[in-house]
Order: sequence, then C-alpha cells, then structure tokens
Amino acid sequence: MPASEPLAGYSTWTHRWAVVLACATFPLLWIGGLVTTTDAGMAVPDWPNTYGYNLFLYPWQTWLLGPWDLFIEHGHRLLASTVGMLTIGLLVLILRNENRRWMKGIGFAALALVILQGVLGGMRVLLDERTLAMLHGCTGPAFFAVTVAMAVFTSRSWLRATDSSPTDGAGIIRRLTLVVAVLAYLQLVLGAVVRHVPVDAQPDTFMLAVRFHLFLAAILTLHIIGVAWIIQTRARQVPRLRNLSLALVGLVVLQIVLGASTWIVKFAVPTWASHWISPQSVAVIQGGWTQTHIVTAHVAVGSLILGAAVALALYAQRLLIESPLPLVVRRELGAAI
Amino acid sequence: MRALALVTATAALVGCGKSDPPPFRLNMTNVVAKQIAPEHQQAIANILGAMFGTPDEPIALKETGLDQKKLDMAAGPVWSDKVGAKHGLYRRHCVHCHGISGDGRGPTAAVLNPYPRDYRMGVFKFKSTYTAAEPTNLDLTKTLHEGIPGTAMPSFALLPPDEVAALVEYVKYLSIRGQMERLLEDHASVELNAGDKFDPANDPAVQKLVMQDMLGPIMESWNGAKEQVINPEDASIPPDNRPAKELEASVKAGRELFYGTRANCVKCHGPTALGDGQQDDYDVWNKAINDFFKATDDKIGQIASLKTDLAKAQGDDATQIRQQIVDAQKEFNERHALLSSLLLPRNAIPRNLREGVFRGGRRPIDVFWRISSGIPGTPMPASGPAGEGAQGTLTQKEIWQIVDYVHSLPFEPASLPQKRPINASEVSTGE
Amino acid sequence: MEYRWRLTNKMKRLFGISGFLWMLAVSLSGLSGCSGRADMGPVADAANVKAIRDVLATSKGAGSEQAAAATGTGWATIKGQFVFDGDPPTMPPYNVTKEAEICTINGQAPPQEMLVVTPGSKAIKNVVVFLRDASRVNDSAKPKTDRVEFDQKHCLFLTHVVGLTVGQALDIKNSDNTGHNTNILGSGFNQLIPAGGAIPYKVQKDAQVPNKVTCSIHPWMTAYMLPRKDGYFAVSDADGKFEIANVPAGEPLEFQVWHESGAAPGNGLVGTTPDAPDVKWSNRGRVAVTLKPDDVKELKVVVPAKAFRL
Amino acid sequence: MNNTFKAIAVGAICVATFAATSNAADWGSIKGRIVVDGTPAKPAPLVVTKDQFCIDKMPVNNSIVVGKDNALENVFVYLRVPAGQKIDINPEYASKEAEPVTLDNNGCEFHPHAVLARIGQTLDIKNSDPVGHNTNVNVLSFNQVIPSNSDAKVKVSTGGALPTEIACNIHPFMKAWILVQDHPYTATTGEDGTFEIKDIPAGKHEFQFWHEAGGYLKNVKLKGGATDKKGRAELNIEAGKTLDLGDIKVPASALK
Repeated sequence: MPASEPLAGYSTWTHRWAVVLACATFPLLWIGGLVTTTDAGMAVPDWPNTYGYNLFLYPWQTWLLGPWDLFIEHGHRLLASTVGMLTIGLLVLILRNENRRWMKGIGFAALALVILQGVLGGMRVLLDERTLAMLHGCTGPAFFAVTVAMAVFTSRSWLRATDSSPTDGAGIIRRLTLVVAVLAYLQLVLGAVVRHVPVDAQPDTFMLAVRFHLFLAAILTLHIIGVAWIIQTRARQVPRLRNLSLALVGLVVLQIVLGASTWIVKFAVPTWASHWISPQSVAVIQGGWTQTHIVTAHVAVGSLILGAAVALALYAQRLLIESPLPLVVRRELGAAI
Repeated sequence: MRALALVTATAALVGCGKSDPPPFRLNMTNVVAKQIAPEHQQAIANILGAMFGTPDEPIALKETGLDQKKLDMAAGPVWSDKVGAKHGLYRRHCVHCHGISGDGRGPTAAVLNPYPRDYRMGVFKFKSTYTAAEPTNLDLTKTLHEGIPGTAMPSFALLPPDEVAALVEYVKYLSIRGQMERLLEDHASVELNAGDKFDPANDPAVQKLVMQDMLGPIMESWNGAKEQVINPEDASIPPDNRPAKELEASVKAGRELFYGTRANCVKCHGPTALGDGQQDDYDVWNKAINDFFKATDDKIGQIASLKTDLAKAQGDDATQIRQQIVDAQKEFNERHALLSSLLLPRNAIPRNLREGVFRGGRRPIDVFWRISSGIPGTPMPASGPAGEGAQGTLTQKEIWQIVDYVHSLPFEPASLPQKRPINASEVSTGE
Repeated sequence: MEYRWRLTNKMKRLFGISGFLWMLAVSLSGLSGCSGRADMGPVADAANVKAIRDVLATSKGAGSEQAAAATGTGWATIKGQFVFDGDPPTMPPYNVTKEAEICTINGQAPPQEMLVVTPGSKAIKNVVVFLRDASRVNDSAKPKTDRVEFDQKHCLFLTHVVGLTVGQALDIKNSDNTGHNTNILGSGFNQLIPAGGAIPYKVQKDAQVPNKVTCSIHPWMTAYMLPRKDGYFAVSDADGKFEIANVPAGEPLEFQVWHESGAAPGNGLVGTTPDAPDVKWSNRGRVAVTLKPDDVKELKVVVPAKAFRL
Repeated sequence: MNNTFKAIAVGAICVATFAATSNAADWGSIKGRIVVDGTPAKPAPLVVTKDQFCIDKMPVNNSIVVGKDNALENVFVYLRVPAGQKIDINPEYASKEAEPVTLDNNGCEFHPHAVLARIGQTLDIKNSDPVGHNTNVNVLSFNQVIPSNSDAKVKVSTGGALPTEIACNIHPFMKAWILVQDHPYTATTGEDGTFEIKDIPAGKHEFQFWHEAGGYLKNVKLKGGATDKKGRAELNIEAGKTLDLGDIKVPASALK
C-alpha cells in the first residue's frame, strides 16, 4: 500500500515525535549508566538545582570544562529535562490528534512515569541512597519501554494492521514474545541489583544476584532464539516481525559478548577460563575508557533489547492472525486431502 | 504489572528506610575461634572505636602518625564537591571488594579469585622490604598505581597522586586497626576470664597495655618499613645491555638453581614451571578460614567422645563432663552460625611462570624482591636473608640469575616437549 | 473445546513462571537493599567510646607536650661517652688473601674493626649518633662545604666511619702501592682509585643508616659512610666520646644510635643511660629525649655486650 | 663469634639484674608425668606425595604421640607470666640463653616436634635431608628456604602466649610447634611423658598446660585441684623443694 494513501487515525507528527522521544531516551539511559559506572551520582549534591543554580542556568563553561563526573551528572540532568519536555509535547500532540482514548491514557502514564523517574533521581541524590539509585535504574528502562510502545502504537503498520494470511501458531508467537519482553525487563532489574549492591552487603548476596543474572541470561537467550526461529519458520510473511526478531538475536549475541567483557574488565579472566583466554599481563585501568564504556554499553544494550522485545511483542499481538484451525488438525486435513 | 513491581520495590525500600552508615565489625571468626566473652567483644569494639573512630569519621591517632586530612578524603560516603574534589574514595574504589573494615569480604569478594586482600593481618604480598617487615608507602602506592595483573585488582593510574596517597593512608589505617584488633582479641582470649574488667577508661594499666605494648610495636614496624627495604648491591645488579652470551649463561645458571635443591623452585612451580607442583597448601588468610572449618568439624567428634565418657562417668565427674558437653555444644553452635558467611578456603596455587603474568610487577627488581623475601603470607619462602645482616640462602647474584631464568620462561616455547628437569644430583648443592 | 482448555492452561503456566521469576527478582532487590548486610558482632557504643577516647587523649602526656613543644625555642647540646659493659672481645685479624706485602703491617694483618673498644677505659669507638628528624636546623649544623679526606693504606680505610652532609665533597685517596676500587653501596658510586691517586666524590642524597663502603678487589676492606641532610650527627672517638651541638631545644628529639655490629634491627645499638631517667631507649636503638634551651646534656651510655651481634 | 665471651658477659648482666631485684635465692622446681586416660583417636595418616625421599622415610602424624604406659609426648607445660609482668630469672639459666635452639628437618619431619625458645635466643634451623625444605615460623614472620645440609639462623624476637605452628610449605604434611616466651620456665613432655622445670622463684605461679591436639588441657585433675577452662592451674612452688605432680591424667576425649 502506498504511503501517501491516507490512513484512518494516523498522524505523521505524533508518530515522528514519539520516535524522537524514544530515540532521545536511549542516550539518556546510556548516560545514566555512565553516571553509575563512574560513580558520578553524587557529583552534584543538591537537586533540582545544580550547586544552587537553576538547572538550565548553570554556567555552561563550568559544566563543559569542569570535572568529568560533574559533566556527566549535569549532562544527565539536562538531557532528562529535555526528555521530560518531549514527553509533554507528545502528550499535547496525542490530546490533539488521537481519537483512541487509551492512547491518551498512555500519554498521561508516560508523563507520570517520567516525573516519577525524575523525582527518584532527585531523591537518590538528596538521600544518597543506593537502593533508590537501583530503583531509579529500573524505572528508566520501564519508561523507555513505554516510549517504544507509544512509537509502535502511533506507527503506520500498527494502524494498518493487515496481514492477509493467517499464521500457524500465532498464539504461541504472541505469548512467547510477551514472555521475552517480561524476561528482558526482569534481567534489567537483576542487572541493577548486581550494579547497586550495598557496600556492606554479604558476599553471598552478590554471588546470588550474579548467578541469577547469568541464569536468566541463559533463559532469555533461549527464548529469543526460540521466538526468532518460530517467526522465521511460521511468520516469514510479516517482515516487521522477522526483522525485529533477527535484530533481537543480534543484540543478544552482542550483549553476551559485552557481558563477558564486563566480567573480564571488572573481575579479571576467571581462573577456569585462563586456559583459553590468557590473563592480561597488565592490570585493567580502573575508570579507564575501555572499562567504563564496556560496562555502560552492557547496561545500554540491555535497555535496547527490552525496547526491541516490547516492539516485537506489541507488533506480534497486532499483526498476526491465528489460523482458524489448530495446526495439528490442519495437517491431518492436508494429509486427508 | 510494572506498576506493581514499582509499588512492591518502593514498599521494600520504605520497609528498610534510610540505611544507617555502615559500622566497623569485629573479625567474628577470630572472636568465635578464640571464645571471647560477649562483654570483652564489646570492650574491644569500644577500644577500637575510641582509637580509630568509624568508617564515616576515622581518627588519625597521634601515635599512629596517620594523616587526618588524607583519611577524611578516603573515608565516608561517596560525593564530590563543587571544585570536583572527590570524597569517600575508599567506598568509591575499594569497598566493593575489600569491605568496610578491610576484611577482604566486600560484596563482590565471593566471585573473585584470588579473594580480595584482608588488610587486617598487616601482611602484604608485594613489597620491597624483608619478609617480616611492613610494606613502605611506595610499595602500596605502586600496587595501586599498577594494579595486580591477572587478578581483579585494577590499576588506579588515572587517579591524581593525592587521591592515591589518601587511599594508601586509609589502607594503612585499616591495617593498623586490624592488627590492633587481633592483639586485643589475643589478649582477651589468653589473659581475661569471663567477668574480668577490660576498660581503659578506668584502668591506667589497660591504657598502657593498649597504647604502648600493643600499638607501640605495630607502629614501630610500620614506621621502620622504609629502613627495611632490600637494596641489592649495585655490583650484583646485571646491566640492562648485556651481551647475549652473558645473558644466556645467566639464564642457564638460573635454570640450574630453579631445578636444584638449594633454591627448590621446582617443588612448587613444578618441573614445567606451569605452577603444577605443590598445590595443596594455604596462604595465611585462607588457612585461618580452613582451620575454622576443621575445628568446627572436630567439635562434633569431641562432643561424641565426651558423650561416651559421660556414659561411663559418675558423680562429680559426670556433672563436669555434662558441663563440658554444654560448652562444646555452645561453641559448635556459634561456629556453625558463621559458616555460611565465610568465603570457602582456597589453596594457594603456585604461579604459572609461563604466562608472563607477574602479579607483583614484572621489572627485574620486582621479581628479585619476590625471590629474595618470598611472598609474605603465602607458602613462597624467602631465599635471601631474613633481615639486615642475616645470612641468605642464595647470594644476590644467584637471585638475579633466577630472575633472568624466570623472565626467559614465557618465551620458551611451551608447545615443545618440556625440557627434562635437571637431576638433583647434577646440581651442586654445596655452599 | 479441549484445545482451548489446553491453551489457557499453558498460558497460566507461562504467566506462573514469569510471575515467579519476577517475584524472585523483586524480593532479591529488596534483600540486597537491606537484609543482606553483614550485621554480626558488636559495634562500638558511642558513650563508652567517648569515655575511652578522652582518657587516651589525656594519657598521651607526651603527645600534648609535643603539641606545645612544636614551637620550642632555643638550642641545646647533647654529648656523652659510650662504655662497654663486660669484657671486650679481641678482634681477629683481617683475612688478607692477596697482596700480603702491601696489605699487612710488618707481616701482620691488622685487626678487624667490627667492634673497637679502648682497653682500660672500655670506651667504644665508631658509634654513630644522629638526630632522626630535625624540625629546625641551627646555623652551625647547616650542610658543610669543607672537603673531607678519605684515605686508604695497607688495604684499610683509614677513616672507618665517616659522617657527611649532602653536597659535601669527599676526596677518596689511595696511598697504597696497588689499585683499589671504592664502592659506596646505595650511592651508585663504584670507582677505581689508582695507586697513589685520588678521586673526588660528592654526596648526592642522604640516608637513614650508614652505607657500607667496600673494595671489591680487597673484599675484606670495610668502612661506613653516613650522608645526612644536616650536621646533627657524631661518631664516637677512641675515648668513646661524641658531641652534637645546637640541636633544637624544648621539643622531643629522637636520636638513632648505630653501630656496625649493633644487634637491634638495622644495626641499631641499644644501650642504657642509668644516670638519665628522662632518656628513653627503644629496642631499635632510638633515644627519645627533650632538652631545655642552653642545656648541655651529658650522657654516660653503658652498652651491654649482648647489644652487639658478634 | 665468641660464645664464651658472650656467655660470660650475659651472665654478668643477669647476675647484676638478679642481685638488684631479688635478694633471697629461693628457688623450687616442678615435675610430673602426663598420661592419657583412655585411647585417643588415631591421628589421620599423612598424605605424602612429594619427594621420593620423603615417601620412603614414611613420616608419621605427630599430632598425638602416646608412648609407653600411655605417656603423652609434646605437651607444653610452662609458667604463665601475666601481660605486663616480669619474673626473676635464676642465674643458672644465663648460660643457656646464649645457646641456640636447634630445629632439624630430618627425614621430612621436624625434630623436635615441640620447640621451646626464649626471646633473645637464636633459632638454628638445620636441614639434614638430601632434599630442600623451607621453614615457615609464623610467629617470627620467618619463611626461608633451607637447602639440603645447610642451616639458617634467626634471632627469636617475638613471642606469644600460646605455642604456634611451624610448617614446611614444600612438604605441607610437616608440622611442628614452637612456644616463645621471654623467660626460661617452659617444658615439653618427653617420650616418657615427663616434664620438669627447675629453679623457679618460690611462690605461687600459674602454670599452663597445652597440647596441639587438645589446645588448653582443661579440667585436668592435679594434686589439690584441677586446671581451669584455659588449662591453667595455680601451684605453689616451695623454696628448695620439687613439687611432684605425679601422673596427670588427660582424658582421651580432650585430644581432638
């Protein structure tokens, strides 16, 4: 269908705005991760002001040329405000252009979530509490998932929602994609637990969190590969699903490599692996470029996986049409014919 | 559902409220192993609190000569001030592995191999001083600056020198505090009976004991460290640009020493130098935990054999044995309660010398120090003198030859069949 | 109908599993948030800590004196004599292994100098005394500029122990009819001094203990050199006497007493000063004392035989 | 270098100290024999995998050595001087202080298994085996390689209230125990389970009974009482007499 053809309920500006919002949220997550990685969270001790200045009036020279962790933390705050304003803008557009009532609900929910997230960030600074930092770190990806959902809901493919041919096992795909999205979020929560373990926690607590994170990583990977395989075999005709699922597989592979690299730059090559990977003869530099960015990339790609999984799950719910008869019955029918 | 997650998590958070600043805790394995009475445990905690303050407010006692400014910079929660000066450096960089009290039991400790160092014994592996001496400031600074290759200890080369100096000071502070704790616990265990007062506030004898007899020698050892540095004689140091022949001869001599019965390197590092020799020993840190596990096991047997005695005993004897069973059971319970929180003891595995990873540094002088004074706390013994003026097992020249051999090992192709170890009888053992 | 039932069942299970995982994750985060802390054993209690701290603060009388004395004024002099307690050992001759015609005196190898005690008075020679850290330095003790002669004859260093200040120059002479090399350990100096020749050496850096000086050609030759930043040092003479003038008064001082055969760590020498109870000796041979301005402190140091490692 | 000279000098000083602190030459002794009551558990056999020489020598686990008539070897019996106090030393001991304490690595075992040293003494660690050993004396922070047929000397400068372990890391099955005190009133029981400490200043003293397998030998009956929870008993030493404790029975269950 040509793009020029008018589509009921489609608003170019709303969709573009929603995409911009999602695209702006991702770097925010990345920089937020960097704040934790470089322990810059307490670089600015007050909130919502920055050293007494209004957030937007803080002298930019001091920000850009000042210490690294102030640069990161203040930058995180500036970008967060921008994202907040983009959310408000999107809500205005939705209120003006949307006729789906639940979309308006989601718009308000998104605004509420971004405000909650801002307050959590502020409280984390004011109370200097690591548990709050963890909660802040878990809410961020949740908001990102909502922005991705809004971009999906306002998209052309969502509104058009035509898939002429019914798909075998559409129900399975729908459920599995939902499970993947949920697991991806849980994995992020676990990652946040690993990252924000209190300074006086027992070693076995951290060990447990790490093992659980690894266990869930295995489960999530298997699920994603499974989903991608089913989509490749059963729903080839829906390019959006096919592409998204392949992207997910790629991201998971990348994420596993990043995870292993994170372990090595933080905790060195494990003894059992030193037969295959030779240990570094020079120690990793704490807070160095390699370490900081590998660790942060692992966090950010986690969010990206969540976003892709959410998009995949939503599209799967919308685009797939269940075959009228169960697969087994149809096979039997085919054999009979 | 996500909202539900947030609600639950917030509820959990509200449930525990704002967490208190973490306190220093006693070394409970030592406290339980030495069966220190609860009132003495409290007294020890109080004395240490008076002398060293808290993790948020450390005290540089005048007698320790520590620098209060540096300690303040390193201690407390993590934050930065307006000009970007960092605070809470220890909690920013170290606490995750080394723990609040420097016990090497930070949150990540269990997943690391080797375990992070427990500073509380005042024993450090990589240093330039004689075996029994403390490390110098320079030694600790070097470890921070270069990290420990092959372990989770990273390099802090990016930190400005004043921050590294603050961390070194704080590590010394935690060590001195830990050494003091151990002496107090030893004293309480050996000298005090339940009910005995142990209170410096009202007893000048205890004041003298704590400040002079305990802190005095600890500080003497730390302050004297820089005079205990092993400086190889200039004449013994091989020049950098030796002719290949000379180097080859030195490597060959080093190899003979390596396999010979005087230096005995082969016994632990193995005939292939892959670290595959003696593997079932412990370093002092793991040995303490291993002993704790073993003694806890032994308690079970002891209780059983006391019960057999009880069956045969009569009258006063029986009452006494009954009391012993109660005591042993109580100790067992206290020990058992700690077991789950301990890091499982690991054997000290000799270094694989073919990897080219030298934890204490790879400069010739670093390897020289490792061989000359051994690696304190580990099974690696000293081959040089035990102190100034003492007789070493090997001469400095011989140690340099082993250094040359060890440095040549990573370049010896390991894929080739390993060279046959030299027969002990082929190597001269005489002086 | 049956198919439908199966489906919902599967769905329930799926949700059940994810719900279970999620509960675990949340409880884990809660756990790591508060209950996973290491909270075993007693913690110092604030009131008691304060009481102990107050006592420890007042008990360090020396410390508070030190605080007041950091602004000490005036100068004082410390001098004394080292006396051997017991029967001094006789020194065996040097083990001269070559060039006997040059290295012996009338065919006799000279006695070793590991411990030189004057017969009769039992005065100990070659004991080094120096102030460890001077807070201020009197003009008279500022680094010296005069040249010092350091000669060797009969394969012996004629000055067995020499003290110097940084920047001071040493003329290392060789009065023997054979070549010597002079190796000042710890300084990087190792030069051949031709027969009858002389080589100058300038002291670059100070040291905490005297450096050994040897000759690799005649390995029995031994001397010691102490380079210091200031002139607060002395070497006892044949009468066992030493004097360090114009040291800072009114503040605690710490002197190191050193002898090449001292048994204490770092060759420290531990003696006793029975006549001066205010002089405190550590087991490293360090002497803590505070002098009054213009005081001339005279010490008789009795050194027991076991203070030497022989 | 000159032991005779040193001994005389040290002796002179000790006499001087003694004369200053104590006027009456009132000294007594203590002796006894320690036996096991019952049959103690057999110590686990040593796992000797290293060095054919050691395997051939078949060293045994000496953590509990019971001799003839149930005599218990290697018990440390010593006078306990509370922290911060001093005890008069009999001049008889002066000459012994100058003697080195010998610890021999022989047949992949330490000889003796229970070592006594006084602060100031020299520990002379020998290796009579054809294989190399290292000797790790934790209490002295000493850990040095001792090649075959050679020795290393270390000055004993730090002690502790209780015996501590001596180990060889090349042969981790090798163990011994050392007690370092700054007085000479220490003893270990020999093959026949007997011990004797001579020339103790008369008066009441606390004696410590300790064994490597049993730790504090607590609640052990002595003449007129028993050891306390920390294996100590206060005993009266009378001038010119020997306090004979006779046979002291340690229940087998205490050795674990």
